[in-house]
Amino acid sequence: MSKSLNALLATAAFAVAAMAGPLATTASAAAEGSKVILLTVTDECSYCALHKKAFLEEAAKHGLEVEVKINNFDPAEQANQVDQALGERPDALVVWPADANAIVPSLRKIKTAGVPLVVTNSLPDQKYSKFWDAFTGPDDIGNGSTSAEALIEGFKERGLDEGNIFVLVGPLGTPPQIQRLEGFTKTLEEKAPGIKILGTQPGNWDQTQSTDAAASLFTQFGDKVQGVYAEADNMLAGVIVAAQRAGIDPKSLVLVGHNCSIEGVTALENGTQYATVLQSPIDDGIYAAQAVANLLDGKEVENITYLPHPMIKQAQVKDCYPAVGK
Amino acid sequence: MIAMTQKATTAMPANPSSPLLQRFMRPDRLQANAVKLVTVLLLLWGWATIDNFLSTANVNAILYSVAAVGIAAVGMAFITLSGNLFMLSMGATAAVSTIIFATTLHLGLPATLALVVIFGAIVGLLQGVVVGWAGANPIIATIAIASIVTGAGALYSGGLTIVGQGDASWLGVGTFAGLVPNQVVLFLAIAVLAEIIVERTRFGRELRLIGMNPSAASVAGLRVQRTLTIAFLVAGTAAAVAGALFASQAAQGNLRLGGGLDFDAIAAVLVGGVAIKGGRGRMMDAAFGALFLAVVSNILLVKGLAFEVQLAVKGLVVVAAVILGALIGGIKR
Amino acid sequence: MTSRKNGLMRRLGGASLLVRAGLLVVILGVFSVLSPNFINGYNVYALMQTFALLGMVTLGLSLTMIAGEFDLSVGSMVAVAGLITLKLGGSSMIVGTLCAVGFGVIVGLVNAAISSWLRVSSLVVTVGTMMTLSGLAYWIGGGQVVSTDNIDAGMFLDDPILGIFSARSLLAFAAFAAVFCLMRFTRGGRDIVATGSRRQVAAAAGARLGISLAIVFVISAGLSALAGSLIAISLTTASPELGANLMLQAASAAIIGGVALSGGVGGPIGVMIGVFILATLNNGLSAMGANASAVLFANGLVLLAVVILDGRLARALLERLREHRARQHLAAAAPAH
Amino acid sequence: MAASPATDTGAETPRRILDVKGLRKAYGGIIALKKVDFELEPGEVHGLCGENGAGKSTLVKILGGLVAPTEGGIVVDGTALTPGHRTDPRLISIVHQELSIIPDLSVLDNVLMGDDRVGELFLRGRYAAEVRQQLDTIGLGHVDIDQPARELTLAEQQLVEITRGVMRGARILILDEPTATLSDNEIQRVFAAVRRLRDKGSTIVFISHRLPEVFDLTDRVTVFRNGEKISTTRTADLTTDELVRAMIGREVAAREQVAHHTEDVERPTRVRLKDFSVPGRFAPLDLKIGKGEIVAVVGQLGSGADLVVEALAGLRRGYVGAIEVDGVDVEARSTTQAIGHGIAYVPEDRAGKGVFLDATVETNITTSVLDRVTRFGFLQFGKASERARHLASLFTIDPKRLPSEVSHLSGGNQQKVAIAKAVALDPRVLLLNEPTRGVDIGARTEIYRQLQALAKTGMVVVFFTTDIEEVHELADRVVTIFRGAVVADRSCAHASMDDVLTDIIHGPRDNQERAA
Repeated sequence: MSKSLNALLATAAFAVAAMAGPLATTASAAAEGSKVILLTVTDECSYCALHKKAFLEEAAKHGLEVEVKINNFDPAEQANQVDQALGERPDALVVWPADANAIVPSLRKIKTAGVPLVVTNSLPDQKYSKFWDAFTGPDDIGNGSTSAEALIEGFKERGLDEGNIFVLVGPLGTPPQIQRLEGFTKTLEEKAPGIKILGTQPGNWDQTQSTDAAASLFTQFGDKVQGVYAEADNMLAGVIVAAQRAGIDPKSLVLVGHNCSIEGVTALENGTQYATVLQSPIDDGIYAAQAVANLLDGKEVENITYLPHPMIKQAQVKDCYPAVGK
Repeated sequence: MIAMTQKATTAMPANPSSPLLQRFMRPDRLQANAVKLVTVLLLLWGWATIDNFLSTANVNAILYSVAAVGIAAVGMAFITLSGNLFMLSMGATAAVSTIIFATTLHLGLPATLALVVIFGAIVGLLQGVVVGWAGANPIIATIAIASIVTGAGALYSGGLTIVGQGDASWLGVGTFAGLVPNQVVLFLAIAVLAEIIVERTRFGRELRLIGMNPSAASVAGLRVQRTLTIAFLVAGTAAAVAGALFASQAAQGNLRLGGGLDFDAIAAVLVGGVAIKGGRGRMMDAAFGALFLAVVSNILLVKGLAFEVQLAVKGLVVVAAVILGALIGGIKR
Repeated sequence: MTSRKNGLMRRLGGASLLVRAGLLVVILGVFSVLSPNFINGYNVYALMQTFALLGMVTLGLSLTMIAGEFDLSVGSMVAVAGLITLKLGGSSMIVGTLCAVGFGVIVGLVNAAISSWLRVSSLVVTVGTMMTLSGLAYWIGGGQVVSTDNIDAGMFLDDPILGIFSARSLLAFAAFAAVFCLMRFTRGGRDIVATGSRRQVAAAAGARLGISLAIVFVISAGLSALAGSLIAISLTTASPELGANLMLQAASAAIIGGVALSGGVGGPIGVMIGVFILATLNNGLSAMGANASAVLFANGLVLLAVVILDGRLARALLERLREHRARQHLAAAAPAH
Repeated sequence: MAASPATDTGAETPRRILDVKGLRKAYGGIIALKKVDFELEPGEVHGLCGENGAGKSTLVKILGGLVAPTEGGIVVDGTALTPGHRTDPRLISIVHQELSIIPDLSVLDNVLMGDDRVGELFLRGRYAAEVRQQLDTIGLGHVDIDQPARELTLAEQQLVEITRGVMRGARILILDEPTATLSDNEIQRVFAAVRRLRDKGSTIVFISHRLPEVFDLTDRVTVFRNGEKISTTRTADLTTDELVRAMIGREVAAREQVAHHTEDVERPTRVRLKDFSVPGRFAPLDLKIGKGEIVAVVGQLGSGADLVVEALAGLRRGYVGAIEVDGVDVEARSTTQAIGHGIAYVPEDRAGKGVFLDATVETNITTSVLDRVTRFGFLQFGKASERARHLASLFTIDPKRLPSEVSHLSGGNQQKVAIAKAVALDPRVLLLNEPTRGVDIGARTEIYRQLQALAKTGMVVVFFTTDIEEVHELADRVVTIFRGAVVADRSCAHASMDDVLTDIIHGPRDNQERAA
């Protein structure tokens, strides 16, 4: 018992020393062979898994030693992992926030510890941008507007320049949900004021919930809508099921989804889905890895770098294959 | 306690006049009957206040949303009836089943379903052994199993959404004779089968008696462990089938599918009027409980209220059911 | 019969406590061998932070278990409390926290009332409250993740003290101290144990069941609420998802800490050790890069193991003990034959 | 002999610590206490004797305030008790047969349980010394006050409970069969404690079936019979025989003619027990039971007699020795196993183990024979209800009651259901634990008649009872067990109930010498 107690006391003193201000040395170490810790959210989603894979491969190219810590989208857990990670004295940290708001205190902690930091995938409120050296990830406003353009094209193809749609969004209040919807509605108002959004329901990135939500929306406006926008392809998959169950042929609707995830690819190929917007986990991972490498090489790095967000229709669906590991 | 029994006796109906009303008011059936009545009233109200509420589209929506939960609820009812409260591993079992479903769909729907059922049976059996033979606390044991199953599933699937190579539309969106969804047919079949098993077989009789009074059951030489094990096995299987229904929607498997299944099933069982103390209630009660909840959810949805409200409502409904059940229990005493 | 010397040790919970402490040391040892600088300031600090959340919740839950009940609603209470704190505590976090804890106390009273007056198994009652709360959680935030700009409050709670502690973890320790005093130096504490040990006899012998249940459920819900609002403040964010699998961990920690589901057995010190054992396990696993599902899997196995031991083995051992005593007794009693 | 020395002695000592006047208690129709007067002198040890159901326990319950008397008043040391309210433990405190020790609490906590001196703030240190000292005086010097009570032996727990009574400084301490489960030296320990208390001036009521102890310990003895106080006498002026006669009453002889017993014909042995025992509970016994014989196994609380029956029923998997039925060795490690060999059991705790209160009569009667009314796993309701109907008629249960829940039946009918449930197996051996506890006379005789009829068909009936009349009316043969060993095996045709009762309360002869 007393043995471990001594250990504690010792470490306590040790820690006080450690806490005492930035570790200047690591700041300018070259990327080659330096130690990077990736704090990512989970293995349990295709996007996240591919993101991790791509990051590791790219990092290897730059000769980085990467250690990965995973939590289950649990911000509390992630906060602890940050402390843990700082304890291992890495040359740099790459963080995928489990929650874009909850991460802020940890970011500040990392800043005060003086460890170079890349934030990937989810962009915290930009007023805290001084806490990170680089952000790489999707531009959700851009994503939203691209999907709006896709929807408009779809209507044009069917010879419509006005009509009605409804929208399924992610968990209310999360940045991607807000920003994608913002981009989508703005572009829609500018370019096709004739297309009206009759209703919006959260599908919470969940297919089953989306099915029920869509079902109720079809109940309300079934006969009035010509199109649906879902902030993610798997939610759109739910919409398609709901439509079939409601006796509506999905092909008769202009269905625009998002991410070009596996669900989207299948639906695009069999023609039930009209379009989606590619947000490639591969790019996401690679960008993050490059950012951290450049950072360690002491190169100049943009505070914010967005991923490209190309529109994908049946014709371009092959572009998604790497993204879905096909 | 005294205060309660007083309340109870005042709540006791002043000797109901017609025999029909009497049947309805029988303490042990009161709640179950009340739920059925309320469901009907809700449907009427919805039909009156919400346009195209009873349209085929929406009726289908309701039926679809009841199918999976209903099957799980019937499975859960076996556990509750046996006096082991609840099985909190149904959501996990269902989720992993979706993965299995998707990965094996290329073998064809029947084979896939068979595999899923086998999986559920094994998981259930495991819990049956832990609770029935090792005498572990059912709630905690099933929570533990839940996390083991989920963990294993995640490790196996790498958490990826798995897209089935094959056609599951017969189960997903197919309909029987062009009107009733196959899922609903399956649900009804299972519910009726369960009802028959519990009401007419030796196993069912033993299950009920064990739920009523385990020590008397063992003195009477009933096959306690065996029966409990089977009950858990059935429940596990039901959960897996529910998972198959989720997966069949888009022929995909994902650990996020079938999240709230545990609570939905519990809510259905309790609302339906299956007694928590065990031994009382029928399989059909659980099924009707599920229907009731589905109708409520649908109305909330169509009225534009999001699912978080539904969660709260379900919770309150459960609390209410628990209290009501206890009071009725008081009437009996 | 053991001698009269080891009175103090007994008062603190007997040999089982030493065993558990030993186990903790062993685990710490193993991990510090497996991953080089496992025991270092930052990581011990991280452990303490885990303890700050898990410890408080487990402490409350374990009290209900000692009283022979079980509070399944602790996890969802954490989420609700966090949301209440940030919603109502817009200006001052103190106000928010007070509101949250107040709400917790009310919920606790409701749990106690329903399960003691209506004699319904608290497992069932709290399933209901758990669902209601998690629904409420979404409702409060309109399903949204609620966040605040007040980082400084969080910083105040989490800034290291002596390198390894923080205001939050020290609060958790304080809570354990308080509960220890409750159990050790008050009649209420004794009644709680009696209630969990042999309810009818306890009542006959003059223990106050109603009050005991009220105390444990209020403390359980109250502590979870406090833990919830503190974590929310320190993360500047509250989400309905928060504390999703806390229940699992808390139950495991409590049982590992020597609390029996059958009631009457266990105490705060053991629980504290239990929490640290579990926290170290998880922390160590993730330090070695195990992913979430592996940790979940491990937790499940641990809980399954302890619940089986709690169920069968305990009973079997007791039975054998009784047989043994009876034998001695008859040996003394029976006439020669 | 049931004369009135009571009053004389009362007159000698005007001051009384307890004064019970005209106490009467009726449960529904059954009268448990008939107009009882009872008084205690300060500083005496007062014995209460009587068969089961004589009214002792009712009196104790009323004194403890657990039961409200129908009539009559109680005055303790000048203060009148309010009927039906828990009596202030500082006036009267009771140590019941079944312990009220809380296993997970420390000895100290158990001693102080229900002690009003303990405020919200409970600083154990403050009482430690006092408790320690009390424990030492009562002979628990070796026990640690912080030790959980579950680690103590029964005897030690018993003593802890007495200490609890003492700590409360009760004016009157009632010990309800405190020695039933104790061994000799343990008993001596308790006695020493009691005497010490008496010398300190506290008044003790001592209830026991063991006359040696009564003579050993008490100053005066009061005898109850059928709810009446028969006598109160100075123990010194009393012989064992007088006391026993007072307890059993005169009509024993009379009863003898009423019950006619099947003359003990030579019966082919059906059940044979060889070195049969439950280690630690009752010593190895050998027993031969003939076809159609009805055997009562009797003995007082803690004697182990009831365990003989339970062990046969498969409820004591740890038994040793051999059970032989119809010449074949059988194992009875579980009820299922026992039933498999045609050994059926009717437990004593009707509501708890005997019947399913929430199920219908029909369901109950058929539980044990589900396999016989099942085809391909499906119940054959016709066959089941026919069986149920048959058995119901055997035990004269109104067939109209078949579909109603057992909880709605009278105690008597519930017991009939419980027995019918066992008989349904048409067993070779029928075991009953307290066959008619809490059963009204009418149902009782019906049950007896039916059991005797069944025995005529060759079924062996073995039962444990604490009701001596039951032995007399039902059994052909009575085996008496005293502290885990057989002390007598008599044929009811010859033995008088006096002898049996003497066996039960005296144990083996040498004991009886000691007593006389």
